[in-house]
Amino acid sequence: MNACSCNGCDIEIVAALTPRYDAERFGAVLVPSPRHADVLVVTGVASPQMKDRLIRIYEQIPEPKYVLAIGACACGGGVFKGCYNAGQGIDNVLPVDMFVPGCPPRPEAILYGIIKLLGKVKGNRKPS
Amino acid sequence: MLSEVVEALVFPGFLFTLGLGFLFEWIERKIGAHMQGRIGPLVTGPHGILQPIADFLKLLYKEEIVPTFGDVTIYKIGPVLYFLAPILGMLFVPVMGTRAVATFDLDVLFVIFLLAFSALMVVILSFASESSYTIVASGRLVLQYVSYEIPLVIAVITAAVFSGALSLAGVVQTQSNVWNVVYMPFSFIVYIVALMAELEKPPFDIPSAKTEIVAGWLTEFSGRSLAFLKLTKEVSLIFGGGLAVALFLGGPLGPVPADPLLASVAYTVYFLAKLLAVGLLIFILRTAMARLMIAQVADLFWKILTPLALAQLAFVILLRGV
Amino acid sequence: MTDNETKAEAGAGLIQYSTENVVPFGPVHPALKEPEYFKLYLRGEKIVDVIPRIGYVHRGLEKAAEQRRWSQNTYLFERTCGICSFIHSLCYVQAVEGLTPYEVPRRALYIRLIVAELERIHSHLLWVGLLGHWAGFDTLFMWVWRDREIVLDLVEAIAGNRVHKSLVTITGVKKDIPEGMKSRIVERIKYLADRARFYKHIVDTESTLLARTRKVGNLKAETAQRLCAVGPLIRSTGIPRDVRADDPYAAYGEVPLDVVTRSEGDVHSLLQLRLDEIVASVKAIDYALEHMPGGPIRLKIPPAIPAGEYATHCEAPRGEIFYFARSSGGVSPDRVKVRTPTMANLPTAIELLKGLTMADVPVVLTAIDPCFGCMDRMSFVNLDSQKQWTWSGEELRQYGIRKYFPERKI
Amino acid sequence: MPKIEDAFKSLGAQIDSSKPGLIILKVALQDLTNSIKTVVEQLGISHLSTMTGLDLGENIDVLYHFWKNDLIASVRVSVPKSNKHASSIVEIVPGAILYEMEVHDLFGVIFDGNPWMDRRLLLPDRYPTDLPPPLLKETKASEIRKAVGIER
Repeated sequence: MNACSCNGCDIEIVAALTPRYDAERFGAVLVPSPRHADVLVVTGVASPQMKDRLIRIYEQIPEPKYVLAIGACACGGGVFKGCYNAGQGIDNVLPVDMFVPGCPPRPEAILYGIIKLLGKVKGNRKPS
Repeated sequence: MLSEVVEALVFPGFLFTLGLGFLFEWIERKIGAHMQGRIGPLVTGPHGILQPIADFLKLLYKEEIVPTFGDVTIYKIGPVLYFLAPILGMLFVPVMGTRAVATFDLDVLFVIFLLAFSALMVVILSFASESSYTIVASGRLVLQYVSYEIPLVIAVITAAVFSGALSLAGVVQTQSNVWNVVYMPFSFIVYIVALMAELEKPPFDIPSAKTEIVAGWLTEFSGRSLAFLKLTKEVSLIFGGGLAVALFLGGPLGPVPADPLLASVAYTVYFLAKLLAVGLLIFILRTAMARLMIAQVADLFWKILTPLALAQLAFVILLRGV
Repeated sequence: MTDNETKAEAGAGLIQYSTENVVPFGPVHPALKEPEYFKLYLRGEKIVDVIPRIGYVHRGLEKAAEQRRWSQNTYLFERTCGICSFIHSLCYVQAVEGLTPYEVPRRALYIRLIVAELERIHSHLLWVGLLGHWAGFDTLFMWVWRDREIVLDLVEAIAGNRVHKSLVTITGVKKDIPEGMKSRIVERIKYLADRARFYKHIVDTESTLLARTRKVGNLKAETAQRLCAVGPLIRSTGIPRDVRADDPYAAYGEVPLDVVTRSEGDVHSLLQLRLDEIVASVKAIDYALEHMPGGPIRLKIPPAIPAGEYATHCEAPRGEIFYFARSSGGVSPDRVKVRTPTMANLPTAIELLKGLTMADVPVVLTAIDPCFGCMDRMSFVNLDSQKQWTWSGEELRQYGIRKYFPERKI
Repeated sequence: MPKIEDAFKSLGAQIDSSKPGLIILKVALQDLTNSIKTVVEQLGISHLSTMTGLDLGENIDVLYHFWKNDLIASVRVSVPKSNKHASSIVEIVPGAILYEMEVHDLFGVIFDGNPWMDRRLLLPDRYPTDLPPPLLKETKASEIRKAVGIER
């Protein structure tokens, strides 16, 4: 979900689904509605305009849900630190489970983040 | 009596259909991926074969959000009814031999009713979950349903008329030497296209268009009901495919050894092979097409497929009559 | 009318019934799906007025640039847009070079041209793939994005990073293209040119895709001209407006480039135009690689930029991009103004909406498809009955088709 | 090219020889509209690339950048900070409507005649109206961040 991002991370996420990296090998598939989703992938600096919508989307996802913050902006504001309309990263808006740093992170790094997240899911069997 | 129950519950009935449903979903994802140059599910189980089952189980224990403003009762029981229709239908498709598990004389009509019932159940479900997306989706569903239902029924009737029997077992028996598809290729094509429309496979996946109206009528469902709805889509592919095999491709018939036990095994193998063929045909078409606009779908069905089906019916009646 | 209206109590003044969900959740096509919002004012059926409300991706770059030094800003402005990041840094650097008396070495100009054209190929392939995805044709999306990886590999070989190249410095370029790499680039982009021709064939013959793109949202040359549209959008109506040809920057003066234009102005011609431009870019890169002069690739200059003002523009994949830099002689800029191509195309989008009936709105929106995302939310205010309701872009499509279905010929 | 250049000279533009292809025409505030009209109608330069705002201490300069094949001609007007009003050129160049909204959002200059002056284009909804516009020199980024609620 694009919480005020420069699209660099978004196109790398989409690239992670295309033939060369193919996230579907691990069963990760684009899901059209938050009702069907388990993982909310967030990019961007969560600017004030997008903050409350980000929270509303998060609430619509059924438990057990996880948040994957992708890109330096989502992890901690990135290059836009100090801009008047840029937040300081997703973790002071949503509880984030996995960070993938990089501006933008390579598709392999995103896949690695997804696999680590799967590892975390296996860790606590019962829904959190 | 016991063998009846076992047959209904285990072999050509409930569990068999479920297993086939998961298998075909895996085949579809694999073929779709390979045609697009991807690999598709790989990690869960050998070559990702357990991926559909893993998705189903995951959805089972997820939290289910029930929309308050919708019609909650229908929202709850709807998926179960929708799930039962194709399962029930599968009992009428002859798999083991020429007789299906539960065949009675007019079961072709009953099967058509089941097809119609599952389509209308979808419309009711999408009305039950009142969100702006699902209302739009239900509008489109009705429009698409109206366009594909007539050609579908005509195609099925053509096969029944030609074989002169109103029960699937009867239709299969008459095809012992020559399959129906030889006489009526057009109604086979019409049937397959209408089936793809009913299953909302691209190019007809407008009601649940991923890129346009979020998830269409599926938007509000989550957890258990979503698990059943997704499974039903696959199972109704099996049911529709099984019907196509029974009506046009001569059901499980084929050169068969004498001994009855071996014969039923051979019948099943033929049935599965033909079902796989129909499935592959649909999957390949599904990956190679873009999504049509709803108006174009209606055009396609009303202006091209319905007259084609009627012409085929007339031709068959002439053939039969003479 | 759909059920939303019947549900709203009649005559209760301006009833705001809207799911007020501006952010398009679900990464339908994340690269382009940026949030935005249009308010349409209706007189009965006709759209009288359209009010855009963008700014969801506005991060306040221009203010931040004033607190950073000149050279640091190249990294900041590169990240205004992930898809055309190199052209942003190139245009910024050219604006600053305009203020300095230094002469950029010719070899650096050639390298800049090569990487800029590579980025144009990547951006066009991305757009063609996403248009396929948008029309439900995922196979085209997957194939085109698989070929796009080739361009990203080449760019990574040259600049070290796939998306944000960070290759450009003021008066020069950081990395050089070694001799050995030239042959590899030439051979790889030759393959891309054949793929572009192959996709042109698909776009022309695949019936379902044709049904979705032909005669969708056709834009007249006069409107595009009057509303200062830029890039492929205006070139698809026949006006050859291209900064690379009209006002050549970097090495475009010396490299022959044919400006591609079409005449219909619908989505189909936009697809054709972009694929043709890929072929033209490949030719330009070939020529530039052969005629690349030797010599240094950058100059060392003091951090302070002499006082003055300078404005410049380049041809981004989506159109003319405009930079204005003003320096008061200090180490950090006094003012930097950025105007992205999509901002220039927005009035054309709005103009096309006005006068339309509600039924045609979704069709036209898919045609314009501006860089910062497709419209996903629109709220209407019916001036007569003072009722207001909000529909997603898609509900319009549905309303339109049901309303027009009987006599509408697709 | 020479025809347009000396046309601009006749209008009193200062041409900086070191920067070819760049002409700046300084114009007083009141005859802004008719100088834009001459540029667009007589010289046939219809493409307005963008409008730039500059905070020069006591007044705000607004530059209208026009582009015609290889020439960028900008009309420059300076608006006093005391009353930030300028006349809108939407009738002459309809494409300028968003650029005026942007300058209004970021600098506070009000363009009379622009139909959408009361609406916001870029700033977030929670941007307080009493806070001065962001791009003025005196507003500090941290002030805005606190007001808009992204910093505790």
